[in-house]
Amino acid sequence: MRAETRRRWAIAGLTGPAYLWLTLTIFLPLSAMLWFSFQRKGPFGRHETEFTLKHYEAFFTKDYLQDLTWRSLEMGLQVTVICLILGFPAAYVLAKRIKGRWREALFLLIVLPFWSNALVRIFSWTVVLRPGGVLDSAVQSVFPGAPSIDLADSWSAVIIGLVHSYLPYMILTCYLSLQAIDDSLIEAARSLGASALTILWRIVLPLAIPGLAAGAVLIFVPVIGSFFEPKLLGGTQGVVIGTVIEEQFTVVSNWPLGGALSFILLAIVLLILAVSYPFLKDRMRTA
Amino acid sequence: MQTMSHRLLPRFADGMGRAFLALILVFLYLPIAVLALMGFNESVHYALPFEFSTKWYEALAGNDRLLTASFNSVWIAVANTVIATVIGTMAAFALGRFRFRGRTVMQLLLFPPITIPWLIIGTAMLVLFFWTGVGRGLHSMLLGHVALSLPYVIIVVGARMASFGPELEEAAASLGATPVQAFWRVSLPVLMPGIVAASLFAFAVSFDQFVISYFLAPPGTSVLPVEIFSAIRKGFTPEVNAISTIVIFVSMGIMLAFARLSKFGGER
Amino acid sequence: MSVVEARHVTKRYGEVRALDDVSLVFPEGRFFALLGPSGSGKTTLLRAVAGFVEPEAGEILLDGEDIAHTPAHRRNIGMVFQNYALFPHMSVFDNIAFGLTVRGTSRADARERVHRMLELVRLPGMEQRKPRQLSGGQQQRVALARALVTEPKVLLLDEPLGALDKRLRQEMQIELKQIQRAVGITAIFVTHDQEEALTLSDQIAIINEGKLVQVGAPNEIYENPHSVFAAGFLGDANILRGRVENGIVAVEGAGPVAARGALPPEGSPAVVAVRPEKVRLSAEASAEGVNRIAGRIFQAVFSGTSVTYIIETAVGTQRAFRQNAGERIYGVGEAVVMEWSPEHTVVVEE
Amino acid sequence: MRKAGLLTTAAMALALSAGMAQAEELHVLNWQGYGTDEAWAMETFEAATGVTVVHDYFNSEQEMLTKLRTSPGAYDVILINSAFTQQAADEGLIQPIDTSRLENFAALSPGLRDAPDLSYDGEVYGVAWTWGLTSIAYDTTEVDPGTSIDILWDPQYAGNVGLRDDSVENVAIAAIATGQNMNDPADMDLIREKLRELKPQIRTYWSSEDEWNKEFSADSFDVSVYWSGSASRSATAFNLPVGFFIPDEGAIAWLDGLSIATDAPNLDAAYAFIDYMDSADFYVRWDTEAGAPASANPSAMDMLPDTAFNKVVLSRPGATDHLQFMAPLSDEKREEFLEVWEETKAYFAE
Repeated sequence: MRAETRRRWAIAGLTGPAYLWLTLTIFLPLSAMLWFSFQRKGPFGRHETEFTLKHYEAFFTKDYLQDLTWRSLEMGLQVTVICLILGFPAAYVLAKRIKGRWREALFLLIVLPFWSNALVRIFSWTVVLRPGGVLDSAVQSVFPGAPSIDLADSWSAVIIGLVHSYLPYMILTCYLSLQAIDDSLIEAARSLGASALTILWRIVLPLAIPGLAAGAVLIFVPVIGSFFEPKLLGGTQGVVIGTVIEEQFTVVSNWPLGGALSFILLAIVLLILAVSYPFLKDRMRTA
Repeated sequence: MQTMSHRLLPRFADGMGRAFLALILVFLYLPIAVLALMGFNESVHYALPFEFSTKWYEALAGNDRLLTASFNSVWIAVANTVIATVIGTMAAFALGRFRFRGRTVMQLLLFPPITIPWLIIGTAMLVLFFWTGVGRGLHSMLLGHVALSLPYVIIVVGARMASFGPELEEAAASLGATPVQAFWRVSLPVLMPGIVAASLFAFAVSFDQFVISYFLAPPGTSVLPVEIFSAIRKGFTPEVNAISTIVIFVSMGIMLAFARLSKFGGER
Repeated sequence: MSVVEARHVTKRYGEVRALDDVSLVFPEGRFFALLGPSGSGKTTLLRAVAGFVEPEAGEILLDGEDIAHTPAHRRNIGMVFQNYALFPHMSVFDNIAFGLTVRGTSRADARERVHRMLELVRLPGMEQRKPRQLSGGQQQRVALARALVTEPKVLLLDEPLGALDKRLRQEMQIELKQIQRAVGITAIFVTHDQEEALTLSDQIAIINEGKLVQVGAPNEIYENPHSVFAAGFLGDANILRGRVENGIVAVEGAGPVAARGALPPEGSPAVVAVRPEKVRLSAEASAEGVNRIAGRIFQAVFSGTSVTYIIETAVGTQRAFRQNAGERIYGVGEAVVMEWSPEHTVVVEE
Repeated sequence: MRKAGLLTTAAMALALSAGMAQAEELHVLNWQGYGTDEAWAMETFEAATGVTVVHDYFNSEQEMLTKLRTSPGAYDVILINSAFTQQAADEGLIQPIDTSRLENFAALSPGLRDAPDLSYDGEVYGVAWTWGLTSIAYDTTEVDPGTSIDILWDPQYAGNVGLRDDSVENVAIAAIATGQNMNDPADMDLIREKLRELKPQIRTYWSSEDEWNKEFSADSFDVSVYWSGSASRSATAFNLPVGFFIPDEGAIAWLDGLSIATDAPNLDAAYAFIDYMDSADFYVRWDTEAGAPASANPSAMDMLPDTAFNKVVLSRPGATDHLQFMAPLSDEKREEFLEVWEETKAYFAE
């Protein structure tokens, strides 16, 4: 009994500070926001509190909100898939093909861009992608007379900028789970006659699922809520649900609608996670 | 001849792999290189062709606003890293070592701060802090940054926790160590790579945190990302590139120092 | 059934020579043990046969064809790994069938063969289990079944029983041998455990510091070790050092020792080895004569079926091993005389 | 050593507290780079009054309101667009102004000085400072502008037109183009249609003067909706080939006032600063060195040379006949405008 009491105190003492902190600075404010999303008006100015569902109704009655939400999901999917296609092989080469000091150095190089400012990086892309910019000039100097490359203010620019921002997450998570795969498993498969491709497909990939899934979540979720990257890079194409939410807070003080849209987005994210969970659960446990 | 081709193939694949990795690095560093170079470009409008100039660095030396903001950023990031790493590691240790009711819920609760757009959390914090009298300022920014860093710390340290069982602590206990001694002398050193990785995450989350700072920055004081955002909206000059370049090189130094002190990223 | 041969195989890691000009023939259908301390190069040799290590020089022949540079997956070799290396995300069935499916065997055929293999390793009906739901011994059998199902030319085993407890290990040794015989496959296995090597193998190669020390049948090496290392690594041995005088080895403090076989030239140093079980003990006070050493019992280790005596003599601590056939058991401190026949005295190299 | 340390600490503490007591500060909230933070102006003001001017910036009117609401007592002088003055007064964020304390108040242009939007409940809450236009700027090397707002819809400039990403502004442009009252348009569907027709014209939005200059330099557009004060700066300070005109259909006019926060800590300095801002001294230097919108002080306007950007633009006959001043909008109107604009942007992005 005394041991049990001590254990309880230890748990409370250890988790207490972190969860108290999270409660005060995340969950309480979010509860307040949830409450507002059912109010007619935001927290400022003089008015009565009045319960309403109209902000949630708006999402279901206004096509453009649904279209833009869909657009955001598409953006999240595209960025996640591209990060996966680029990040997984890179992580594989790093984890399984490069040894010792070089690996450590390259690993540092890959995570280092995290420490530069996201806004400035996004802005740099506009200098790279615009006609007459770095990319265009480089292509022109190698192939004089080639058609001018103009990727600025386009959907592609948004995708490129976001992939650039989030790719290190995918490389990181994949690297960690690839590194955990025992080399003897790969040798076992080779001794059984599997080619490199078969090993990749049937051994490495399934065992790296936790890393891939973690990377996908860490990328997909913030990307669908992103707003300044599309705004700065997309021109007229850079309109997504994130920019609409942002404008509810910054252009008009329509916090209830902004909050409602955010919670709808959160619900969609949770739904996607819930749907993919049974598939992932099995994979997560074995590895 | 056939044996020759067998011998060459894996090397060829290796070469391809390395070339691919090199391309990824080029992609990751292209905008950063452009950013650094433009800090040395004469034109205020980022016009090409390139003309070398150090005038933006000279201008920076006189730009108190940007320098103060940088100082604030570093200060908050360091404080955030210390607090978030310490209390996050404590929580991760408890979640990893004990099985108790509510544990799953606690783990699930780590996801909202990551999944909900920071914009929403930022405005929500602003309202609550305003109502409760916490107000805006470096202290409330710190409150916000720690909250956003905590989930990352708990998840990263938790992953490290999962890589070893309680046997090590049991072994320490059998040798006469108290739980506290076992933690300091055994668990903590084993957890170290995870803790270092987590603290770097915490530093990055805070140092690059724009949205929360934007809402919680008090009048007259500001942090680097907020300054940069204002600059982008109103008169973006290569001075911003200059300060970003300095920041990148300083953080590269910090990272390398960390890497030397720990096995972060190396063999497990 | 196939024959594997290593010719002048050399492999270096930096400055360290893991394998130094090793030549060995692994005969058809035999169970061949590579025995040596850790770091001796035995695993490197096994991995070179498997195709995970590419030798710098030399050839590895499989049925006369050099495969030293053939990728592992084209060698048709079965391997059991130290920790089994079972694919954690696959069921037992998928693990065993893996080698078949990558070769394009039909599902029905694979099912049939996996079934037969599970019968062979005595795990019928386990197809749908996951590796983590199996005990250590069961995992070992699945690993064996997986390695054998493709009917490989050679079976390689890397310390296959190291992770099992002693009792299970003894059971598995017998079973492994049975299965190997039943299948009739050439098997090579790596171990640092001399007892395991003796029990399992038809042939043993002792390896030390990247070099081949001795090759032969277990009893042959046991009875006739060529070196102090071989004598000491495979079984126990009393080592006596002396000088050849008048066609006999004179050991200072112990008197003359007569040995079997050819001696080094007159006047040069010589080393002889005697197995403890070949030593007789008596309580006689005098120790005059050939192959006799006087000593005092330091410790008597009683194990039921036998007694091992550790005896202090003028030429260091020596051992004697006696079956418990009803003889009197000497107590600690008793004076004894060790005695053995020249037949059992082997001249070895230092 | 220790004593010296103690002394320095004490000296520092003293210096700090003294510094706090002495250095009077004035906190101004404004757009960045909008007159009040001109370095020479702050120096002049400090030299005259001993008060240091400290700035904080906002990026949208909503942000300005949010900052006022959440930081009571932090600001003295705030720049507020007259369309928002009444809302700020209604929420109690700003205080009524004693105009007798402002020497330059009487000299201000009566139409602007007494604009109803700057008053609330019979009292003045905003001091008219500058006014300007949101109209059409063009590249003088590429475009012959004509006199109609329809230039924005002209297929000749398809993909070459710039708009600001701002709901109120764009709804107003469409309202003017369809001959409606921009502050209370009767036919929103017509506006929606008109905005949608801009789809082939637009390539990107601009959000700040700086971005406008960059996009204009990079040739992202040749014709764009723009602010008169900014156009003046682009032409004078940045030497860009920018022309600006007021179409026959009219243009958006806005009036910016300076207000004092409710709990302003430094009231005297606030009055002094506002008075200085409305002086001809300040304005003429601002316009000639940096470029500015039109001043509310007619004597300041008179002192400008005839070639000054603002004078040229405003001097075209009939230019000011159809101006529509931005009026306060209800929350519902703002939300409706935003919805129309967001829907249009979604359509543009399809």
